[in-house]
Amino acid sequence: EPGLIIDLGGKFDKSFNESAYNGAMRWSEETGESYMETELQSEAQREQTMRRMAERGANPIVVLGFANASTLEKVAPDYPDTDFAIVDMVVEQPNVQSIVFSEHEGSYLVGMMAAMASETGTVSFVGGMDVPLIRKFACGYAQGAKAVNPDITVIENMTGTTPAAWNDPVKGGELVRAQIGQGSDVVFAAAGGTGVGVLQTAADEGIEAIGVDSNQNYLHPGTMLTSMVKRVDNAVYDAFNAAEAGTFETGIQVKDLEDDGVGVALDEYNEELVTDDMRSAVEEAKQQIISGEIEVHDYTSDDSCPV
Amino acid sequence: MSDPAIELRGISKSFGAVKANKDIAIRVMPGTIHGIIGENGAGKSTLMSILYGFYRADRGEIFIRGERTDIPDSQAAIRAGIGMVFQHFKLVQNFTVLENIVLGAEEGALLTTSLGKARTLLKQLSEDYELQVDPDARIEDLGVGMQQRVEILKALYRQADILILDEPTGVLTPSEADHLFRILEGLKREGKTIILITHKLREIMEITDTVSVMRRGEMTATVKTAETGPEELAELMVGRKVLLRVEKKAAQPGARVLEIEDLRVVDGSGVERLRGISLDVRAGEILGIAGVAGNGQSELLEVLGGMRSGTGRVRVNGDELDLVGPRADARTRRARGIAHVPEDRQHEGLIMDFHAWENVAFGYHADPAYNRGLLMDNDALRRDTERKIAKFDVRPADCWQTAKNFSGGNQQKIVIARELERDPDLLLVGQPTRGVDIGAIEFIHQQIVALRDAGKAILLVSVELDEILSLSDRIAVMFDGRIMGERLPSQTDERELGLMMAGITDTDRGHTHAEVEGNLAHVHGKVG
Amino acid sequence: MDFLTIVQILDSSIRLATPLLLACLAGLFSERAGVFDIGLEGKMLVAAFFSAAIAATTGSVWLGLLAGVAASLVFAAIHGLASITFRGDQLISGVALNFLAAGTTVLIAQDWFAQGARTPALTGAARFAPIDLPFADALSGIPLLGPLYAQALSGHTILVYVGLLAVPATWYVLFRTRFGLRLRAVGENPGAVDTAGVSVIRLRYAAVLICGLLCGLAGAYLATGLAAGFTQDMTAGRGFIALAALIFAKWRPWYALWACLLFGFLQAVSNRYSTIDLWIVEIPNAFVIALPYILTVVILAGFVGRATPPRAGGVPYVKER
Amino acid sequence: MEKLPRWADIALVPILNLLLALIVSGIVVALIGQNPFEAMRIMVDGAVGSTYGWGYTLFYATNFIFTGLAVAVAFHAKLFNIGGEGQAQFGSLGVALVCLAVPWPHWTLALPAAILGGALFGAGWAAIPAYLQARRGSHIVITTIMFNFIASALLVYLLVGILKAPGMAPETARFPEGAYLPTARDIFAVIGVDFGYSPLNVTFLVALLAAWLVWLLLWRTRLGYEIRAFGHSEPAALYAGISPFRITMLAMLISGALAGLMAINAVMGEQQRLLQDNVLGAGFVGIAVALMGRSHPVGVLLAAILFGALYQGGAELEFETSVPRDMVVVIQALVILFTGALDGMTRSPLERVFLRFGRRAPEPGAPAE
Ligand SMILES: Nc1ncnc2c1ncn2[C@@H]1O[C@H](COP(=O)(O)OP(=O)(O)OP(=O)(O)O)[C@@H](O)[C@H]1O
Ligand SMILES: Nc1ncnc2c1ncn2[C@@H]1O[C@H](COP(=O)(O)OP(=O)(O)OP(=O)(O)O)[C@@H](O)[C@H]1O
Ligand SMILES: [Mg+2]
Ligand SMILES: [Mg+2]
Repeated sequence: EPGLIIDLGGKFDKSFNESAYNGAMRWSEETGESYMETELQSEAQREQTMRRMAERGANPIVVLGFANASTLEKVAPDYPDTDFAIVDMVVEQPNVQSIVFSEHEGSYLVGMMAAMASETGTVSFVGGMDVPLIRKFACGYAQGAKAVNPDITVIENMTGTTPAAWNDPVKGGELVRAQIGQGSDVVFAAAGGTGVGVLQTAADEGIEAIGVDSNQNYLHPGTMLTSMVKRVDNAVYDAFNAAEAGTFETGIQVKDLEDDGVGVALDEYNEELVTDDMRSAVEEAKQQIISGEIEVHDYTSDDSCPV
Repeated sequence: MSDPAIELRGISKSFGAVKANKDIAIRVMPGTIHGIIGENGAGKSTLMSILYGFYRADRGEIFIRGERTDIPDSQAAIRAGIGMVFQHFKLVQNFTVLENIVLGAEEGALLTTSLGKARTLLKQLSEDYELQVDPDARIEDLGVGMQQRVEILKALYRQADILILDEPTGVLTPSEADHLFRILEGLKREGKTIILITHKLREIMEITDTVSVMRRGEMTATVKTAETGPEELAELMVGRKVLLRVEKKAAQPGARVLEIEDLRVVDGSGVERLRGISLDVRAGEILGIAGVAGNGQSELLEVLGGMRSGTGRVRVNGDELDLVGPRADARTRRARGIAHVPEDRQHEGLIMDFHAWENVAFGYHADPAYNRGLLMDNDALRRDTERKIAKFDVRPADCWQTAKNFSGGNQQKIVIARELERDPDLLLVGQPTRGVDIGAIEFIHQQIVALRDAGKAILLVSVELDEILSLSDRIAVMFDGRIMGERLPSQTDERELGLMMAGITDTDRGHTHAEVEGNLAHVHGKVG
Repeated sequence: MDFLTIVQILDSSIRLATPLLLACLAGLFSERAGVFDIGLEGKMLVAAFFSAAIAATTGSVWLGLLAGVAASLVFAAIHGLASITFRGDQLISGVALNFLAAGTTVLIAQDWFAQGARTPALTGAARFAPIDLPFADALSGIPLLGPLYAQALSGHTILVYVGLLAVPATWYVLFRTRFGLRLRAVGENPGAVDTAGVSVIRLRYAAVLICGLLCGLAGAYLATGLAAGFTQDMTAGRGFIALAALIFAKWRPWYALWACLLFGFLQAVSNRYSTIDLWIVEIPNAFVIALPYILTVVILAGFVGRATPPRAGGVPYVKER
Repeated sequence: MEKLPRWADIALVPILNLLLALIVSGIVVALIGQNPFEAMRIMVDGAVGSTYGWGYTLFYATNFIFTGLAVAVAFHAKLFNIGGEGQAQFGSLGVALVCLAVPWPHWTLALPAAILGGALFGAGWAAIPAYLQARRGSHIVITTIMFNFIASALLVYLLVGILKAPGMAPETARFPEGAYLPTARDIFAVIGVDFGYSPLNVTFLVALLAAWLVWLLLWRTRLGYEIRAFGHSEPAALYAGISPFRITMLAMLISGALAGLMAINAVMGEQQRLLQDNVLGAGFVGIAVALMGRSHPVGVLLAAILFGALYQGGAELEFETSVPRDMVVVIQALVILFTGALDGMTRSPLERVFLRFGRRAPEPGAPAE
């Protein structure tokens, strides 16, 4: 029986965790089997939760988010017969699969769309917790926007420096209001539960917004330009399936544009906002990135952003 | 004959196990002043609080002007025309006089109209009854006498025609009390009925028409004032013949133990409570400090006892005491041979939730005899307690009893035992017999005199003039933070002391400090 | 910092100050009547939850508001029961109610909506819409005052204006009415009120319930005005900041307004800038966030004038020893 | 006159209150569609049904013993210390600094040093509110609440700044191996018993020792005598030459130190690195524990174990059913409400009953302890 530990913010954050949850549900529905699931309430419970899962015999155990890395590093060796998978971070242990995404590439694409949709020449970004991972989003986004319009202004704000930053919709709303005041008319929220407030305020104030992780287009049809989907659901689904089939591999797995690990969400909710130009430009850029023609800088590679 | 203004029948009230009122009956005729006397804790305040609807009686009936009336709350009492001035005033300190007066008796939901009306009425009332107060003054800026007037005005504003005053003179100087009595007589002439609670016989004789005596929750007698005298009342009050004077030999004053020069104390709100006190107390003598409560006696004891700081010079056995700083505390004072029986045993002298044996160490808990290394030697402490309990006849003789479970007199005995047994050079005693009944009073007085006879210096503070007169070898009167003068008990009387307590010195008799010293020398035939 | 930014920060300050202000006035009523209330936080939280939950299920923000106020009133009544009727410790009761709110909101939210500890996002009539004050457009052209009026003051939801109007209303009730006189008296000397023939118990309950009502509004504003739905622990210490503001304001309504605006302003600034540059020193965000708390301590320490609470505050009224 | 016999005051009233709290909690569980008895079973089983359960129960209990004692000591001086949370947070900083400063060769060296660090930092964080209360009369309840917030801001500042380990999470580096405390599992393994994996560690023994020391302090030393006297009556303390300033400071310092010691268990014993939120409300649970335990170390011990079981049982409950762990917070709230604030609700009817059914035989001279 596989296990999934939903991270802080909860499985209905409409974003990162929800995506993972959906993957697990999909697996459960397709196979008709059940899995163990538990939701973290606080930082300090990570260890107890992981261990309890392991003690109960869950295998593999999928944990979500970089914050689990140091705990997993300690727990994994105690359960050599259990496989673990961690999303968003690399943990080098013989029984751990590390799943990382090329968020900068997906962000590049939505950055392009933002720049094309913007009339004011100013677009913005609201991040959750100020960590390199989120800067990676921001940096990809800025690169994409500049690629379309080199003169564009990209405003960037982070919600905070602690995990609480993932779950502060009120502050998210305040930040985007400030950005609107500075002229932004498209905002990209990569902020977990905080993003809900960002998208809501964008809808209230009538500017376009870009969701993250899950496809969030349905939240506010008419103002949701698109979502930068990060297929955590697929990662979880695959891990569960592989374990069942006995093909679970440890080591690093990179999910990028090529294998649809990240991408741009196009559906009936944003049909009206996405022009054909955008569609073709994004498609073209995607191919170029896959082929290596365009190289999107990854912030985490050197902790800096060229734009 | 008309119906009595008030008639109570079979009123009983218990607080937990304490029976404060037992089956009380009383009749008060309209247009009279009816006194109620009784010792502390006799149940006077409880009875009046029941009449005013502040407490509810467990049993009994109330008749107002012949009609049976239920008084479940103060509102009902006010409706029945009853007004009450409580022993402890019920005023809102940071409200103005006017606001206090209309509180609860406002007309309409908005204040402006009520306040305006009240202002006019207040003016009228003040003129009618010599009750001048500034309607816009804040209560906290008024003296007690003024505050009391506000309380009376409150009752009159509510058109009370039955007015209850609970120990109104306890905080007043004799002249303020006289003024109050004139007001009461005026009210009586208007046909109002007044109930006056006090335990001062003199006041009863002076102003009341009839008087009821309470003892231990029971109403022991009701008599016409004209047909009785103080001796009879005193006997009724305490239940047996009262010993008016303490038996004691003449004092043999020795060297000066306590010397105070220009002692000043400023309290937390910046008011100067002691304004330059100078006194001495000699070995083998009791100096009594007389005064109306609140004139600085408490502060004097507290500063000497190390409970608050002050300025000036105080010497004990010639060594100067610190009046401020870390060494101005009670522990250092004890180390200097000063023992202190505080005025308020329940809040200061004892920890009510501690056992008797723990209380016997109170203040002396650092004494090496009670300690063994880092820990306290509880066995030694209990042995010591057993001894003191036996010697001072504390009942029950159980050192595991919690302080609050002893009666008032026995609590006081524990404090006295603790302080006197330290064999101090100087004893500070405040209100040694407050709330203690007569048997215990005699015992405590004897102990104090015995200590004096053992050659110790004693500073006694009491608001009971009787006590001061019978115990002291020398009397100093305090008024408004100053010493008004000193007298020898044999050369003064209650009248003179009363005047001094009101701040009036009779210059004709002109006793200065030096003269009293001189008199003393004359009396004892030697100079200290 | 240009003028437009200042206008925006003020706009944001007003929004963020509103829940503080409502809660602060709530505390003012309660504490002026002698009942200390550190449970403002908890009352706000239940109100936030129930207003969002009912607004989400019925689609009407007004019903939500009612539900939020009702929930807050229930909590206020428990506080009253504990501290007035049973003469328990008011501080302990407040602490307990804060926990009760934190726990029950999550529990009920999870059971009701199964979306983690949150309600569905509110849209349309389930939220308060912004209101444009009269002439906002016309006046916006006037230099300085125009934008201040049109952008900072206008365009908030109704509860913001309720909060602002509650300030003079509170002042009037407290200092110009019979009820206010009695209320203040009962916080200073309940014995005086009792012997004047007025029920201390009833007055204190009235004050505690008004406190509940205002906390209800504060919580409802949080979930249906400021945000669009409930999230776990969404009050995030606002109840305590309101308490801080109350002390800062020395238990006076007008001061309360300024104190709350100041704290709202601090929050708006900390939202916008992650650090604040003060010429020489740079204040890290963590301290900007902690500033209201630090200020409170400084005020309590008496460095900025003494704050004396109502004299009978925190003490249950016991007639019989 | 004592209105209730001692046993009723000390045992009957708290037990009745606890019962009431549990009944109301049961109703809450039933209201959210779960069977309260089944929930109870899961909780009891999860908490004490295995060595694993016991391990966690006692691990949590260790935290609560420290914070409960902290609240209790302050209570005896009539100070309501709501700042346990902040003091424990600050204590955790002290523990972490000690553990990180030196490459500890062995835990027997690291533990005493960490105890010192945790206690000093905890006490330090209590010192300012204590000083303000003693010298300036600032209400300790409000200042300690404010200090909780300030402590957490300070910790955030440090953990995203100078103390942050490489990586994204705001946490310090792991402590050196030599600072790892032996767990119950390690200890039992020595005698050949297989104890389930749990973070229960030697700190539990430190907590027991602390409880005994607190008892000794309060009822056997001069300082304890002075603390209790001051707590009963401040004017009396002045009369006896007990300095209110000194007692307020010392009681709060001891209280803060005890709260700070909690970090030994949580940070050094379990997390082995400093996290931003490492106290997890234990400072507040301490209030409930002290109230339930009537501020007596033995009572605190029992109440702490009860709450430890509640916390562990609650975690299992969440795992087994859809009842969120927050159920425990509700129970905790109800316990505080019924034992702390609504105490009069059970007490006064009981007093009446006891008054009615006569005074009992004179009570034997039972010692207070
Ligand atoms: N509220 C109360 N709760 C418990 N016991 C009380 C209460 N009020 C009074 N008592 C007790 O009832 C008895 C009568 O008290 P009461 O105040 O009526 O006496 P009093 O005659 O007015 O005394 P004093 O002259 O000191 O004012 C005393 O033993 C007192 O301790
Ligand atoms: N407020 C009170 N609450 C509880 N019990 C009280 C209270 N006041 C007095 N008692 C108890 O009532 C009994 C009588 O007390 P009281 O002070 O009237 O004694 P007493 O007969 O005057 O004795 P003594 O002569 O020693 O003063 C004592 O056992 C005392 O413990
Ligand atoms: Mg009386
Ligand atoms: Mg007596």
